[in-house]
Amino acid sequence: MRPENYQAVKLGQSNEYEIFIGPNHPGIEGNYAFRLMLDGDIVVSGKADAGYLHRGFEKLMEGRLWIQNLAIVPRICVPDPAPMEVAYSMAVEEIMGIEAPIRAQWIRTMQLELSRVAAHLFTFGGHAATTGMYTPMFWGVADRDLVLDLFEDFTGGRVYSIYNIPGGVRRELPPEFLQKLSNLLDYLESRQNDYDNLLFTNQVFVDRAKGCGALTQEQALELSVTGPNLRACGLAYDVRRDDPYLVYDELEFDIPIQTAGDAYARILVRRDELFQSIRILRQIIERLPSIKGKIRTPIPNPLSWNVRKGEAYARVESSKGELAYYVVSDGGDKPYRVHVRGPSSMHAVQTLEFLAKGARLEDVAQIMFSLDACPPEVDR
Amino acid sequence: MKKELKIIQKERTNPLAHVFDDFISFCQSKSLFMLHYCTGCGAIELPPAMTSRFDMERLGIQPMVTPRQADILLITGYVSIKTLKRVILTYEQMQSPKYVIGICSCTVNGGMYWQSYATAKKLNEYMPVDVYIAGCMPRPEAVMEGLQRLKDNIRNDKKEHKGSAWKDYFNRYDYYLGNQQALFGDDWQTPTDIIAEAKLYDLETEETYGKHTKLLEKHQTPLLPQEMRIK
Amino acid sequence: MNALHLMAELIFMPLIAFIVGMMMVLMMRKIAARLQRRIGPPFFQPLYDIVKLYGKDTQISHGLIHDIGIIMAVGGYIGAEILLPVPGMEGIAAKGGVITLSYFLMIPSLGMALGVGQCANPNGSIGISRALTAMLAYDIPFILVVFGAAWHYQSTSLIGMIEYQQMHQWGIVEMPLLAIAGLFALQGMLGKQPFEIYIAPAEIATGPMVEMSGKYMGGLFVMQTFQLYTAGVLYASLFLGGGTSFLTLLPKAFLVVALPMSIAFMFPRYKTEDVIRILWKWPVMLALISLAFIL
Amino acid sequence: MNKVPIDEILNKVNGIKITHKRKTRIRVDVDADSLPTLLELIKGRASYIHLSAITCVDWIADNQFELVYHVWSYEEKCLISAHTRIDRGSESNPAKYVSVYDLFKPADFFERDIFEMYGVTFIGSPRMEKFILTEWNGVPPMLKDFDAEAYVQETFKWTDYNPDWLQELTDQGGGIAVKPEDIRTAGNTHNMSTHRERDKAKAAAVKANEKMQGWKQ
Repeated sequence: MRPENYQAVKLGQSNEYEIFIGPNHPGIEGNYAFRLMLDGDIVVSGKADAGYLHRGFEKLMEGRLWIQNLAIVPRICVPDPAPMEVAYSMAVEEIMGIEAPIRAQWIRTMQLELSRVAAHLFTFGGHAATTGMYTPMFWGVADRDLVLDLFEDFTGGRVYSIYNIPGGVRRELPPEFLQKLSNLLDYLESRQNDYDNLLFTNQVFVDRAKGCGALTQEQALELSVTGPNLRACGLAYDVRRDDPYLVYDELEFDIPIQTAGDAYARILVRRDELFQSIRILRQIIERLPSIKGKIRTPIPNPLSWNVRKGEAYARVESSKGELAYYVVSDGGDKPYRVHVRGPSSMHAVQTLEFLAKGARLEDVAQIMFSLDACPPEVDR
Repeated sequence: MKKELKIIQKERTNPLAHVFDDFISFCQSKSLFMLHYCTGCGAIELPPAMTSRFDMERLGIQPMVTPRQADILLITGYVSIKTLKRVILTYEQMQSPKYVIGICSCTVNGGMYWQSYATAKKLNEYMPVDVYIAGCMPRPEAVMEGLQRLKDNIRNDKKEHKGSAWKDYFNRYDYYLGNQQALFGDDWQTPTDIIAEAKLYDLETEETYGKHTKLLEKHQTPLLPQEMRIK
Repeated sequence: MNALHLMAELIFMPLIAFIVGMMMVLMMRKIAARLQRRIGPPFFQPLYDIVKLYGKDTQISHGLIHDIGIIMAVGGYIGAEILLPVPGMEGIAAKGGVITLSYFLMIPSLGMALGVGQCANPNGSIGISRALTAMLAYDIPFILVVFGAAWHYQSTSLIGMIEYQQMHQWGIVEMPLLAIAGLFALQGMLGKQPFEIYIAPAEIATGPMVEMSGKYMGGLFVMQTFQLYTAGVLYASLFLGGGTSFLTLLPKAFLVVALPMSIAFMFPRYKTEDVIRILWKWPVMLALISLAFIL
Repeated sequence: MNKVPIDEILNKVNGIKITHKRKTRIRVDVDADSLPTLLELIKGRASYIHLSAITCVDWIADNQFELVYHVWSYEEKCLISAHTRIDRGSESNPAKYVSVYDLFKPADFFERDIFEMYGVTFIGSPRMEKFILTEWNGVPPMLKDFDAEAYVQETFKWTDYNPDWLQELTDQGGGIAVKPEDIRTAGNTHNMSTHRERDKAKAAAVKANEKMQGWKQ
């Protein structure tokens, strides 16, 4: 029978051949495709092929009520859904001219940081698996599951929490939740040594990751790279500190940076960020009980809720980078336009194509995972 | 594979034949390789189900990377039209017996994306589905439960004919092809020759052919063996 | 009588290898599971997998060479099994010796290369070219080790080597450096991390296996059981004194296989050139130093 | 380097309207002609080097597209949203605008996205081709006059789900107040051609459902 999934390309006088990575390929993150032209082992050019996860979110949102949209926004980035709801809620609040009560803001911050912890744990395993080491994936995903348990505890949803609404959060924290959170953080910190020994200081892994997909700061800025990928190039830029939202200006945290800009620097930045998130969460555990008050600013009946005319651009630092929602209202009960600026739309298309050029076939998957690209953010 | 080839089903005279058959179906139910293809957001619940916490391997299920080796195709969530084409291609490349599990409500009826112009709504219009696991998204426990159900179906296939949905694709190819053509256009064709395979493995029925397969024959460009040229 | 006896041995030796090999596969998967903090597969899982793969209703063959390649791959190992003496059964080991055996161990890779070549899948082609490169890398230390051992025992017959060790000391005591070099070569031979470059799922979708389905994949699974068994028993015979009965031989063989497996799941894979560099540097150096002592 | 206030730079552009929304947000309205000048100015003179996004909004009532360029400065920690309006064009004469790819590399992605979703051609953009919607043959789907729901009703079929346990509940007077089929058919009825009527029908259905469930805000 024919080799079906392969179409030979006739290229005349050339050594080049084409190879598909994805959409069905273990070296691709999610449902995404990357077409490579190879000369031997060296990538001559790569072309991203997106759209496998396209659902037309922006169109869907124009056809639904403001409150209904909360159910679909988290689906835009599956591994890290919390920043999506928060960003959408913040944008709507800005148009409405209301502000979430201070306690709700603290709870939101906690949710964002927990989500970041979960997303980073997920990334370590994925990145390690592209180099052939599967144990960190098993460990990371199992530890992430414990975070998901907490999500389930306080929001009711394991992955998609749909916990935020414009004006606050849906419900109060369950009793003794902070104690559980504190226990989890203790556990995660106790695992630090294991992860360091297994992954971050593993000599073979370091050899593989160092120098792979290196990006200089100028290139990163030119390609609009944000988030941990930018910080790995030596620029300490974080939306949480530079365009503060929620209560981040009251919290103490460092912005970890690395200067090499390669895959190893990126995963180290994520590792450090994970522990910074734990530090933030510890502060929240300390401060939250003393912050009393409502968790919701009342909004009109959501089924006949007309948001006044206006527009807002809300930016949040997700685990992947700068996430932004541009929401336009024409005064109706539905958004007139919602534009999602997913950080991965910059990383997974132009940056990946740029970095893949000249890389080795062995490194392509690693470059993609080290950029922590999330394909649904590209496709929407 | 040449079209003249045909596997001749001999009369089974071996008195132990059904014992062997039972043993094979027992082993089939105990060892399932699933294809590592994340079609949608439900895929996020597969890593937990596969890894340390729920550990699918103790049920005999492990991920495989290419469709050739896989037994189960997990459709994890909505399938956009672009994905659906690839999913059908993947499904046709898999070797029978093969099973499809539709995870998430989106595969049943479009789910929360029912208004979306870009996603297909009913998965079982395009390929036979063995088990649906509803939920948005189903928890790992539900995924395991669904897989357990599939295993039971395979085990009881002889009695209840639940586990052989894959035969339906050959038996009623015209129906599935019709739905695919309605969505992808008349000139839709996959590189796999399902009709030839149905003939070869003695799975053809009257419903294998119809107006849609005629249309396919009209548009089908012959697929020649591929050449790889270097210089 | 003698011919009948030989016939029985020729059948039983691969059979034992298959059964023991399946247990080794199970052990390998259990070790992985334990390191990854999970339970792992049930006891009969390797058997279920193989029966399932052979019980597939449809297969895709890419042509005659594809079929022959798999037969060569499995056949090469079956040939190796009957050259590998186990307690009570010698097969044709007395006639072949360790040199023939090491030739037989190359046949499977060549067979796979033939079969995969016909598939025309670029992933498979890249994978098999990497596999042959890796073979080149681990064969040099392997041949050196075999040569050193043969020189030391003054015999090219495995039976003779085992007898020598039973009378004197185990090879690992008398030439520890060579034994360590042998372990390196073993890791490469089994194709486990960090020398796993040719099956690399994340890059080339398990390379040579990409187009294998049904019975072909089943053939590869069977091959894997033989491979583990051969590696374990050969190393035990060369350095751990073989065994007078299965009770003494098998624990050694399992131990030998368990060691690379425990290492494998803690490391990523090297790139092709690094595989060659590592395998041509350390084990070759160790083997040469050891040879200097022996000679 | 002495810092020039951003307003001073912005005011060099003709016909500009500046709104300070809050400390880190400035809204700027300019003509379509002077937008590239503006972007060049703020990039070259005021360190606004990070193009965060380009958004297109379809103001169908005005027959215009609004293009919004969100540009961020790492040094001044401020985001300028530059709004401009271009003609919406027609099917035979699609809307055109000039690309800013030579200023901001990421514009490649956003402009291609807008090209697919709205049909605006950006002159000078390197890859004006389909990317996400390669399998889509219809009109650009994000246009307000593309009715996704009608398209879906025409193209796809639905599964009806009426299990026995639900039937039992319905017999006892319970069950689902408004079935999904009814909502869909409410959307599909041909005599209700406008969006508004269809929405009304759906809202009525939702309200009835809400009453049954006793759902409170």
